[in-house]
Amino acid sequence: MSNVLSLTTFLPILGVLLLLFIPKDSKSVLRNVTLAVTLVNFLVSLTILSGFQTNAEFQFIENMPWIAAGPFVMRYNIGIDGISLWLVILTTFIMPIAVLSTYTAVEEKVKEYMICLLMLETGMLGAFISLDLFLFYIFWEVMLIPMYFMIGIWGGKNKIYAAVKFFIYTMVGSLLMLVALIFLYFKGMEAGITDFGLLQFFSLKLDMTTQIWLFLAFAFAFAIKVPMFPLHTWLPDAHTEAPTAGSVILAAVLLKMGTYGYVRFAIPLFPDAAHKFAPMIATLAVIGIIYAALVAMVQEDVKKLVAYSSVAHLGFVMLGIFAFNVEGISGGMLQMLNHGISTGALFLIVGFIYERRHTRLITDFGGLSKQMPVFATIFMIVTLSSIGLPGTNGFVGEFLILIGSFESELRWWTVVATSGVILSAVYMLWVFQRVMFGELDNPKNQKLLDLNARELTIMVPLIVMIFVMGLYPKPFIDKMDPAVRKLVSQMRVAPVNAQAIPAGLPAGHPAMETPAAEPSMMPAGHPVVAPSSDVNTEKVVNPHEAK
Amino acid sequence: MENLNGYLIVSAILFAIGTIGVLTRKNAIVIFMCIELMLNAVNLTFISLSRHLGHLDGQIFVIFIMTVAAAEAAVGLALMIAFYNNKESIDVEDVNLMKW
Amino acid sequence: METLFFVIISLVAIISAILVITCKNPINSALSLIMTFFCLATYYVMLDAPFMAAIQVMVYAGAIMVLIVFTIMLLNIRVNATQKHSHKVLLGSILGIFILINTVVLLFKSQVSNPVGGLTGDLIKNLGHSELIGREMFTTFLLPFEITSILLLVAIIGSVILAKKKI
Amino acid sequence: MFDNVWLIPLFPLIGFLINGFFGKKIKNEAVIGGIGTLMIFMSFIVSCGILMQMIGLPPEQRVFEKVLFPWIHCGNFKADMAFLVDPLSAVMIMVVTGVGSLIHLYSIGYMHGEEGFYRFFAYLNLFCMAMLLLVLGNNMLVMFIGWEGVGLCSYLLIGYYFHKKSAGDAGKKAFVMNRVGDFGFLLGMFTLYWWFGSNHNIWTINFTEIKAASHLLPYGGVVTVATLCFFVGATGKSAQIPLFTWLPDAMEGPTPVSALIHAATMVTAGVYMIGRMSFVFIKSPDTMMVVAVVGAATAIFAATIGTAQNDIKRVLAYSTVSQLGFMFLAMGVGAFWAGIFHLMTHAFFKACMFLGSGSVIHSMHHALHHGHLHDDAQDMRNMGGLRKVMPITFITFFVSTLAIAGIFPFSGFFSKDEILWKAFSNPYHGNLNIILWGTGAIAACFTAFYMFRLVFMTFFGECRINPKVKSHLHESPLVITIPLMVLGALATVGGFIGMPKVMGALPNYLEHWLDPVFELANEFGTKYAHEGGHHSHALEWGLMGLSIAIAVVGIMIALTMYVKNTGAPARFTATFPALHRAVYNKWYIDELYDFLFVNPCKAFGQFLWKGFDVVVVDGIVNGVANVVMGFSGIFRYMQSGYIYNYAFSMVLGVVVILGYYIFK
Repeated sequence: MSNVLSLTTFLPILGVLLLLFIPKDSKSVLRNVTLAVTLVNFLVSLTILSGFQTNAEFQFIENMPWIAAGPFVMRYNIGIDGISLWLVILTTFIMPIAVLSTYTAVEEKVKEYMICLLMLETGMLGAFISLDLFLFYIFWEVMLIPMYFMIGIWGGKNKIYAAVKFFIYTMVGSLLMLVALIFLYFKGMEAGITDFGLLQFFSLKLDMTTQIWLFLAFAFAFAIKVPMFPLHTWLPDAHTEAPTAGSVILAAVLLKMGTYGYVRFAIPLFPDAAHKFAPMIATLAVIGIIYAALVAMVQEDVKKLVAYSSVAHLGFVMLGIFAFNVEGISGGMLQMLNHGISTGALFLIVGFIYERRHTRLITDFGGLSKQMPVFATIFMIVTLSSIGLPGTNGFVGEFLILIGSFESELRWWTVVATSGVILSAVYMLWVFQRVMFGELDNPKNQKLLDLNARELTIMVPLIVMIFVMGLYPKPFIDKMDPAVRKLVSQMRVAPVNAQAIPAGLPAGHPAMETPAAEPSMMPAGHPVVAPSSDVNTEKVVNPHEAK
Repeated sequence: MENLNGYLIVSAILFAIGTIGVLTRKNAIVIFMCIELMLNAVNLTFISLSRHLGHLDGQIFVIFIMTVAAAEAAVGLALMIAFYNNKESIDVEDVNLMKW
Repeated sequence: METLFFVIISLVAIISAILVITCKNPINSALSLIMTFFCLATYYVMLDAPFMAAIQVMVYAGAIMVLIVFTIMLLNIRVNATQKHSHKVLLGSILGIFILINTVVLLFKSQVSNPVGGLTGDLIKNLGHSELIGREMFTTFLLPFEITSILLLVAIIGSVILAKKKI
Repeated sequence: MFDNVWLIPLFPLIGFLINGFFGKKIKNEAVIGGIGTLMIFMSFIVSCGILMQMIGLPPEQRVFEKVLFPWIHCGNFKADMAFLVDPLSAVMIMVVTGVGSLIHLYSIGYMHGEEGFYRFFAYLNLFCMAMLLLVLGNNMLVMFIGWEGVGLCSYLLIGYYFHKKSAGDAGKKAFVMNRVGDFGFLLGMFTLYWWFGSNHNIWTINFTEIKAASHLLPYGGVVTVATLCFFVGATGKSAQIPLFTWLPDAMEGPTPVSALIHAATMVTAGVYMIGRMSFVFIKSPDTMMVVAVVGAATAIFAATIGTAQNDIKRVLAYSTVSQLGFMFLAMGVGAFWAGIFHLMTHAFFKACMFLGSGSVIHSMHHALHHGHLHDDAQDMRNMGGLRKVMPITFITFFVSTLAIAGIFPFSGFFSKDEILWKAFSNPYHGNLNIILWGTGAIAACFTAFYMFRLVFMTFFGECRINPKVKSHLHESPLVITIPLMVLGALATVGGFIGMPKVMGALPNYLEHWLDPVFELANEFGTKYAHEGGHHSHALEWGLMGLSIAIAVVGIMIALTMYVKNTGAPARFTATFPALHRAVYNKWYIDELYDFLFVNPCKAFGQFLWKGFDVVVVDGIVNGVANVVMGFSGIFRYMQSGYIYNYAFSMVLGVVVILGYYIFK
């Protein structure tokens, strides 16, 4: 099973081929087949998880020639490490749930919808596993198109505007990225790089000016996708207009592309520029946290509120990533997963009531707890996860991000960001109160049915994951840990923390790895692959045991 | 082949006349005929050059052009009939749906 | 002698071509076009390509033009007395003349290469033009030839679908 | 026994899961209530076992850590799901499980017939679990789970009657205010973690490890920052100035909830937290002063509001805030054990009073319900003379009132007197001591006044309830009165375990018991303590007498105003209308907060959305699109739709390009 990664990625395409042979009127067959395909894909991806060795190397690598056009050599080069592993699993995990949620929500053009979903899955998985810059770019664009159709065809009443906005916003960024990519490639060719393989570029030595421009281009593309303030305005529109499954996937996976892009590409490729811009990006992230929370507070549309809460959550992720230490980045990665689960769940919840009432205005609801107790419980749990209550998944990620960024240079940013926990409680609980509590006075709400078996089946895995990741996040952190450490070592964190550490103490902090004695090394290349022994020493010299 | 230039000039004149016809006439069928005229001008070029170069490929090409022209005639005239059924006219000035 | 013949044929061809674009009645245009096609067939004979001449007469003058004339009659188009856009005629003619100038200048500026193939008048006389074409067609150009049949099939289906009011 | 400490929070969790998942199907109230009560009672038994074992050990061995499983290990950061058993947490688990069991038992009677009976017990169990995690946590993060967990349960239980808007609002307010506190707690944790890590490479949030390393901490400086942050956390959870306004509103919840969460356990978490980190707090004189001042100010501030409220539960709520102020005062003057002592006695007498008020409300409610009246069952103006119909409730309530007023020999006397004495005699705050003591003493006077006002209005005088339903008033059933009696007894005798040395009748058990916990803090404190802190026994006796006298004065005023001369309150109100209105409206603090924070936040959010998001950002985005569309609007006229135009352009293109190549 050496090509299990390819199998996972392209299984949905096989599913599409299968769907082509099913007449478009047999909707339930179409749905069930799609569900089966995504489920099988999830199972296949679990074999990746079980076969994954906990180390910093890329695994399941497949490297084959693909396109060689003149000077451009692109290879089909894929593989995963601890960072992308969980995102792949998250994608395959969310997909069956998203498919299951469409059973009653989508009645028109079911076949096309399912095809879109499956193509989207391939696009997303491909982007996560690509180790070739160009391949990544292709997948990055591939996932754009099904999403565009999903919003534009099956969306709400303002769908065309939202779809075009989504498309153009993303396209502007990705074209900049394409230019930067090609420029980077030519730079790389001067240094003897032979193809678009990502790993080679890690060892590329670029001067500061080049790094800055390239970083800005990449960062811009990813910032739109994240989305970071002030490039976030496509998100509320896209989310509001998208069908439920679209919103779920958009929130759970697509937004992660942006943050993943930072972790995988923008930061390790241009470490010096990343350092230079860290305060600026952290500022935007923090503004995003507070800003989105304040805006979410006054929303009248539940879905828009959840969309803005996504902006706030991803602000946390960005803050964690730009802390450039193990805690921050692990927290950011974890928070990406958490956000995928809890915000996905929130969108599903909004979808459930939308299907029943065909409205999303908060004022149309009130007192639903009485009528829908199970729904209320699930909504409560997801709300708590979203505001990061300890014991749920949201807390672990948020906490690691905050503690990581607090011990980095971004201390004051962290203080401001921490106040986001207050605001998130305000807006989430307020909406919960207005929807679920109070008198059940709207006659239309008095006949609502509680969740049915299918909807429960959708929610239960998410709820389970909320608690599993909240109470025992160890396996998740452990699997990604070596990769994160390697990333941090690639970052060559400026020795801010190290200054305070008296000489002679055992190295406990990754910052200690910085060769402070060799300042001349600064512009030079960062180690492509940190020698595994380094990683081990770090593990051994644990502050607790050292003390 | 001492008279090659003569053939080519005739061909060019015919082609130019065809072009003028396409640009000036309104009747779609006449335009269609002008296009046929242009194709024939090209055919003449092909054959005369084929003869001059002593190579058959040009003539083979002409056969293909004729096939395409035949296909085009069939489809084009069918289009015209369909259009006429809708608009009671085959004036190209009435074909303006592709506006803006 | 041959030059004179060529000039006469050329004059006929050009005049009938001009008639094609000037006649008000499409039927007249069509008849003029047939005239032009016959002239072209004559040229082909003069160029030692009797097979092409035969096809020219059969396909163009015979099949395509008959189709066009049928269509004209079928539609029974009223002749529009007035040509509204005189500037259109003017601009079109100017452009056409420019095309002509371009081509002729190109013709005189460029150098035609010497014969490259082994096809001579004697060879054609000995072997026959049809055989030469046929041999070429069913060996080197077999695949395009077959694809052409598909093209024709598509055209048949397309025209049937287009022309029929209800399928 | 120590090894089984994890059972303590586990039992309530089991109870929560059973009632939460199957409660709706079980339906039988006795079973549901029985499971809930049994679970917390099992925890109580385990706690007793742990306490017994601990008593049997020499003081220096009374610390035990139990790691259950690794929780978050990442980079340098390491937090386990681990428990810490030491004398302090032993006291706390005894209080929580003990009082908790009684309140569970009480709830079976009180909540009888409520629609969401199972839900109530599930939440109550969940709350107990969270509270036990809070007190047993071995590191700040486990404590934080409990910290937020109790906040959540408080939210759920306050909002128990979710169809009432006021209940939902109160729950949300409580949660958000607690979150403000959590914000402080997190920052405090970050600061300590970062400071230890970056300066000494000790990356830890573990209490025992911090304690072991606490000698490295400087006096003041970063410690002040960290402890002030922690203190913000404590003010949120323990309803101190400025974050106290949620607690009175929290009375929207059912009465047992008020007793358990908003009197006995959760609100004391802040006090416990300071006690747990006493060795850090003491290192910052400034923070200690802030704690003391805020405590004293809250004590008197809440007490003044308490004098003018008519809702029986609101009076008790303000009283709770005031008493919590006393506890913080104790913490702030370095009398950590006294704070914990008052925490414990307060848990007894305030729980007893809340349950007593619940009993009264229960009875009133039933009576009013019979008569189909919609009078407020909690308004003291509708009560009066209840001592005859509800003797047990009255006696237990009266005993507790004596305790809170600080009358010898009831439990409150010992703890409150110890606090006032330490406020007066502590070596830390110099001249501030006399102000702290004075404030505390006046607050004690107010306490005595409003508590007896409550007693007099409720239990004495004429019965002011609608005469139609008077006959329906009756004593509550046994399941309600038993917890009252137990708590009443504890409120009476609970003080003897912390008898001051000067009395000498009994050794001060509690202080000795807690000594190993606070030893280090006291040692750190001596570094900057003022000399001359020796006060004579005579002074101590004198102050003790004075505090009793003050309490008696308060009682006398209440007696005069509400029993003997019942027109007095009205006359007082008429004389000082502005003052009364201000006090009655809680000094307009809620309105102030609305004005300062809530409304600006909403307005700002609206502005950001409608003003910035829609106008500026989308304006730019749509503006770009509009410019493009404007241009294309011009260029589209090239698309005339006429074929000959297209043909014309095409030929023109051919001519131009061909011409260029020919004539170039």
